[in-house]
Amino acid sequence: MTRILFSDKLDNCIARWRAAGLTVFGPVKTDTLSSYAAIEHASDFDFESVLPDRSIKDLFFPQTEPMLRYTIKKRAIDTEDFAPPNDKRIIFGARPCDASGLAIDDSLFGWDYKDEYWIQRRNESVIVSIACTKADDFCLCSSLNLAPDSSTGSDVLLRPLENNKGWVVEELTDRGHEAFLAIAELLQDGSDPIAPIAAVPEKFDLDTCVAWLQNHDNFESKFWKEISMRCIGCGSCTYLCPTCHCFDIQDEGDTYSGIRRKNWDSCSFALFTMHTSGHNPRATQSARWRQRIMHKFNYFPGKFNVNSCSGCGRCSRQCPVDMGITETLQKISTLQP
Amino acid sequence: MSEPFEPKIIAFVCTYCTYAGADLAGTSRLKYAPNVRIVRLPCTGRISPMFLLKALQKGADGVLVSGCHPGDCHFTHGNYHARRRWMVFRSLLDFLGISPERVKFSWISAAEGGKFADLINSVTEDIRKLGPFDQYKELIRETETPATL
Amino acid sequence: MAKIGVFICHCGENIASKVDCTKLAAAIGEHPGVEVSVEYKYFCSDPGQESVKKAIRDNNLTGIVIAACSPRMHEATFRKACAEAGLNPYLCEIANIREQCSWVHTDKDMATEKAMDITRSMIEKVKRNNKLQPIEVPVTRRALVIGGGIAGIQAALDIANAGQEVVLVEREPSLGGHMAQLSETFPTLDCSQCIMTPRMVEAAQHPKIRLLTYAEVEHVDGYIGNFKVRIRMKSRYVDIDTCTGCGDCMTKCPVKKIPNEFDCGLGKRTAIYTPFAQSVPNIPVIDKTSCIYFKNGKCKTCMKSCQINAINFDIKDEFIELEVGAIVVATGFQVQNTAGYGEYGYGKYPDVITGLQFERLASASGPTAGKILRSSDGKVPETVVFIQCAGSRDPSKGVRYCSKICCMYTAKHAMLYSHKVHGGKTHIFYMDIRAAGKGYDEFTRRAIEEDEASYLRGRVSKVWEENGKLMVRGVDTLLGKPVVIEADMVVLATAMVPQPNAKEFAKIIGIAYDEYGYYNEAHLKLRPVESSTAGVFLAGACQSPKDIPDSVAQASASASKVLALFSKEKLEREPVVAATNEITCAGCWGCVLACPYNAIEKKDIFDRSGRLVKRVASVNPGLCQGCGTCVTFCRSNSIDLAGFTEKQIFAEVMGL
Amino acid sequence: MITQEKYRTRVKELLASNSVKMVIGYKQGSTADRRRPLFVRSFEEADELVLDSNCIGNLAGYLVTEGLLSDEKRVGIFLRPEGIRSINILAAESQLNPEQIIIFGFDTSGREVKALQGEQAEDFSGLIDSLKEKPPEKSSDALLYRIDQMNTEERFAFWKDEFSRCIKCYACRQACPMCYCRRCIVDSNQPQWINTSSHTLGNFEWNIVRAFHLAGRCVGCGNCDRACPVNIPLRFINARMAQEVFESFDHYAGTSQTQEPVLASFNKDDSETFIL
Repeated sequence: MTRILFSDKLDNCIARWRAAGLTVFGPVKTDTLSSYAAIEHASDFDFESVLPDRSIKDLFFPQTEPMLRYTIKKRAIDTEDFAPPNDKRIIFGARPCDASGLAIDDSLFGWDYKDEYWIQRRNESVIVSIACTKADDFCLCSSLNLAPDSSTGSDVLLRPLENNKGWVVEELTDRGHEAFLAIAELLQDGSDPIAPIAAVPEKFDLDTCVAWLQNHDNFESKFWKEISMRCIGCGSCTYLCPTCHCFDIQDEGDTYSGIRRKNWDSCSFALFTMHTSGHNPRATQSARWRQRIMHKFNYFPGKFNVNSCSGCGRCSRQCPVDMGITETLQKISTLQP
Repeated sequence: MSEPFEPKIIAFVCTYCTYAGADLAGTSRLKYAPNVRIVRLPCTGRISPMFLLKALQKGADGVLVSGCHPGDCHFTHGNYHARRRWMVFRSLLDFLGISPERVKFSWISAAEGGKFADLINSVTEDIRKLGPFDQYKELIRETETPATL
Repeated sequence: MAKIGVFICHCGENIASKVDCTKLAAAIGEHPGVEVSVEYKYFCSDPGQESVKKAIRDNNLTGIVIAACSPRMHEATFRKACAEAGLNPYLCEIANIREQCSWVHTDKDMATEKAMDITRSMIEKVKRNNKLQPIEVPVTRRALVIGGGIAGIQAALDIANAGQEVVLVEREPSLGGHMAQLSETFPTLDCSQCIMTPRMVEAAQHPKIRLLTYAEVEHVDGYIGNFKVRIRMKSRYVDIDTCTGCGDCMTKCPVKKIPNEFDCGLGKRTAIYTPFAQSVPNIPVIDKTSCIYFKNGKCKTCMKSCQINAINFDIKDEFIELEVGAIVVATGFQVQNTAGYGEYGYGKYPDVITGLQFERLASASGPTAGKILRSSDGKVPETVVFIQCAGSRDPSKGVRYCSKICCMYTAKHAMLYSHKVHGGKTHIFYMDIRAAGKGYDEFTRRAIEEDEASYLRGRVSKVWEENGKLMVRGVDTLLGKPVVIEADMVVLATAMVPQPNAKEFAKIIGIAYDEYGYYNEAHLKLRPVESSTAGVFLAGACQSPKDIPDSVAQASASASKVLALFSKEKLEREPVVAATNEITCAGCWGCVLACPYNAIEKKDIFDRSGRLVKRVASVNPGLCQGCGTCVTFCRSNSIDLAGFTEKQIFAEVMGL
Repeated sequence: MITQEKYRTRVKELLASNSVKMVIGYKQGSTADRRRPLFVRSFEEADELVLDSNCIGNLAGYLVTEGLLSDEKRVGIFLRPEGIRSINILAAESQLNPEQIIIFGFDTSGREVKALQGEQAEDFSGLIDSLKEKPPEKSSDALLYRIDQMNTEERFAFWKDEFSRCIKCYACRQACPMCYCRRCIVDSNQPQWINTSSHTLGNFEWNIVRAFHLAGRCVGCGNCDRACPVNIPLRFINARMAQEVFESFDHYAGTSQTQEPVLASFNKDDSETFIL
């Protein structure tokens, strides 16, 4: 016997959560784009798509975030800090890869400097993931020691029942348990058959890849130039990535006052490492692409013991020139270490 | 009762014709609306579309660009280049929903102090009728608001 | 850190009555970076200026703003005061709170508020001002005059007579240009050659003039004060230093029937020739295309005839490289080809001729020794029809403009004809009679009243031959009737047009031209003799159709501009000029195209091993006039204008 | 298929005779209908060349990769007519020497992929002139029609909504063959004319300035529109600019290698009905 949330109760759940002061988010699809957004009714959700175009990162690490307001006076500069929002939120229907992405970035944002903007939002949010019953050619969680039903980063994992009847509820954390207490009476016990999870074939052997990346001799390999020749140097792979976390701090304003903002930045951009002198240690696109791969699969795990990739495949899915992590690691896995 | 709306208008003018025309309006003691702030450039050829965007960011409800009549440019061609540029830019703004009514262009010579005063009055009135550029101001407000998500 | 001084002038009551200067000074005193904010009754007065200077010195100010009248009034005054106080004069800005504020507004609160905005915005600008130094350009005191017609000769003589060196280049074998071809000149009817040839000789013999005939300017580089010019000396095959101009060679030359260009084809010349008897220099040239030796390697009759061995068939073209400080372009005009006017029968009927051909017929030195004779049968024409605007003012087939001289020379032709052929009849078809000029209208009246020229206002539709007569069908619009005139000769007042290679030549010198190929003046009204390129001046009909007095006047004006330029060893210019960022420039050359002054050049950037890395735009501060059109064009912000930099304007707008 | 085989053979010929050092074309991508850029330097790579109606990306931008053409060796490239127009613009703006470019022209507008006659950019001038003669189609696109029917406020609201999604990844710029600047204006921070933050204001500014910089230069290849990961219909903005310069100045971008940039030139008779 398992605890089940039936689909027809979802609207009630949402109402309960909202009544309890939670804002409910979930995958939403519009004419133009799908993303995680606030919803009011069950019918607002999009459970059909393999995964939203935009990653869950948007809800925790917005593309631009005001940090403080400054006012320039004759002999002083006044500042007023902007605290991160503290609304309580439940994100219903997160993809396991997105949830894993959050867990990956937790290690960074909670490292030596505690990023209050990230941490506050994480503390106020309950992540309710739904195991994937669908995948596409770009999904690669299985190649990264994750799976369509991974629970990493989730507070609650839901397993879909056959015929979209509902979900089996697996509470994973106290925060998840607490959120589901509010709707406990809407859950039912049952033994309905669980839909099979999506098949995501393994695309490369990660250990082989990592070994190659860790070999210093390969840093200057001509492989990097070949694989990235068609890279046009846009930042869309990094910006849609649930784990890419680089940011820049900018002051914007007029003569008298302004706002200090935290904005996404991307290692794909030539400007990212440009020195004031004009020297650029990563002068070529191949050096930048190498950095992205090295960072995700060599440097980041070296520091945090986890790869900075949760296998969502967005980088390949939307790349204007059909590149991506999958192709690169597939090729690496065939190289001599 | 609310205050009557006083539009903020920023004007970009060339120094040889329109700026001199504005000076002539002054020496002739003509009176016109105090809503316009003038930025002086050597030539209309120097006036970049980006100046206009910054004027809007500074909360301008209207922008005016003015220079020498065709053929009168001190630098011979600057206003011809400018004219072409503005034709295109205006169409772009229109397509993106920034009303061409808020971005005005004129030729005013150094001798046309009267025309300058009349133009400032009519542009001020036109913009007053259009009301504040709330849609753009909303964008500015958004940049100053702490994140809500 | 910026330490800005702000000086708010009451201008008596002029500002203070409408702007609360005390309030303004107090508010501005609180502006970031403002060290001094004071008001005073008249800052432009001596004590006022002294107080500004003292404030600069006492407070080590890094910039000042004078909130007062228009910069067009006292910017120079206060910049000078800055310089005297040891502050770079370009660190001074004027906030115009009089002409553009107090004088034009009535509400004191609003005017005060506006004055604050104006002043603040200028403070923000001046914080970003850079110290600028006047640009000094060395000047080579030698002028190049291109074209040896009356305009070129006049300019060359004026410059040379003032003691400066001149190089006068003429592409034909002789000086003279079109004026040498003319018979008499309006409105005085004095003989053209009589007044022209002494000037030609004077120019040739002037110790300050280096005369290069049969020479062409092939390349011009450099900029005002510093042009480098390459001139091709076309080979005459006659040694110019040896030849005495005896003319034996010409008499002996077996090729005698070449239509003479100088006589517009009405006369003949030999293959070795001088264009006309009074040529300066009087040295013949061999016309390679007609010479038998050049055609089939045999002849050399001229060489054998020359007693002093001045003829040498092996002489090659030579090149002369020159440095000059100024260029006067006086390349003149051409007569429009009338091929497009089939209805007038030019080319079909030998007695339909152009005005210039008529000049040669009427000239005492011409092919008929001044007799008006038909080239078909050598008879004296009894009736001559003149058609004005045969090409001018005709947007459909000719040119849109008025050629300016045709009304006058047609009247002159009618007079010359009636003086030479007593009892001869003249009919002139015209659109309007344009006779504005000293003595001009009187002249045309004389043609009508004393010499009985019959003026018919209307156009000619067709000229055809019938029984040995030229039938001219036109319309007399004043009578509203079609007319047909039996004529013995028809003279077309063809349009003046630029030289056929005018546009290509303009590109060589780097000056602008209009749709026709006439060279553009820097400003139609205020700078009519300067070209758009600094240091290049225009004289004569290369700029627009002109008569002799206008050409001479413009030539002298150009000469005076050249002399003004040569009056100092160095040229000092306002430092408001553009400069490029060579690191970010992408080399698209949009700025090069957009620049009205050809002030932007392409510059090669090499790496240490001498390999060409890229080509970027580079501004020549000697040529840049500071309009800033290039800055706006540049998509990557790789070019900026001193005095009105992107940073300054950004700050100015963001400070509003 | 015929065209593909023909071109594969021609590519090999050129490689074999050392007439080109590289040919930029398309190969099979990661899904059935995806094609990805391919850099052919060997016969094996030539055999990977694919040419069919899915080959839509404009590859011209790769030609201005720093250093690619500096050895003065020739490079081949597969281009649709718009791509050939971009070559003309790049040549007119001195970004490349058109004599170094061997063009494998193709047209996907019909059912079959058709080879275009010619190998050098100027060989296609007749074709491009004929494209110019065909008036730019008043788009039948339903969305564009909707935009055109809107009043200014509605249009602003529409674009505000679109631009609010922009994440400033600059894929539009990077995918565009005309965006070859060494330093983009948005990366110039003294002064910072365009707010780099991806708030809607900054996004408006970015998209306005980019569209303006492309006015008279955009050939409508659609690279930006396809590259945009948040699906902003950038094609409409650029097409409107192309329409404007065509109607106002009879300018059709990329007709020849000597075409003057429309905004760096002028005509004294240019329209000025909007000037007071």
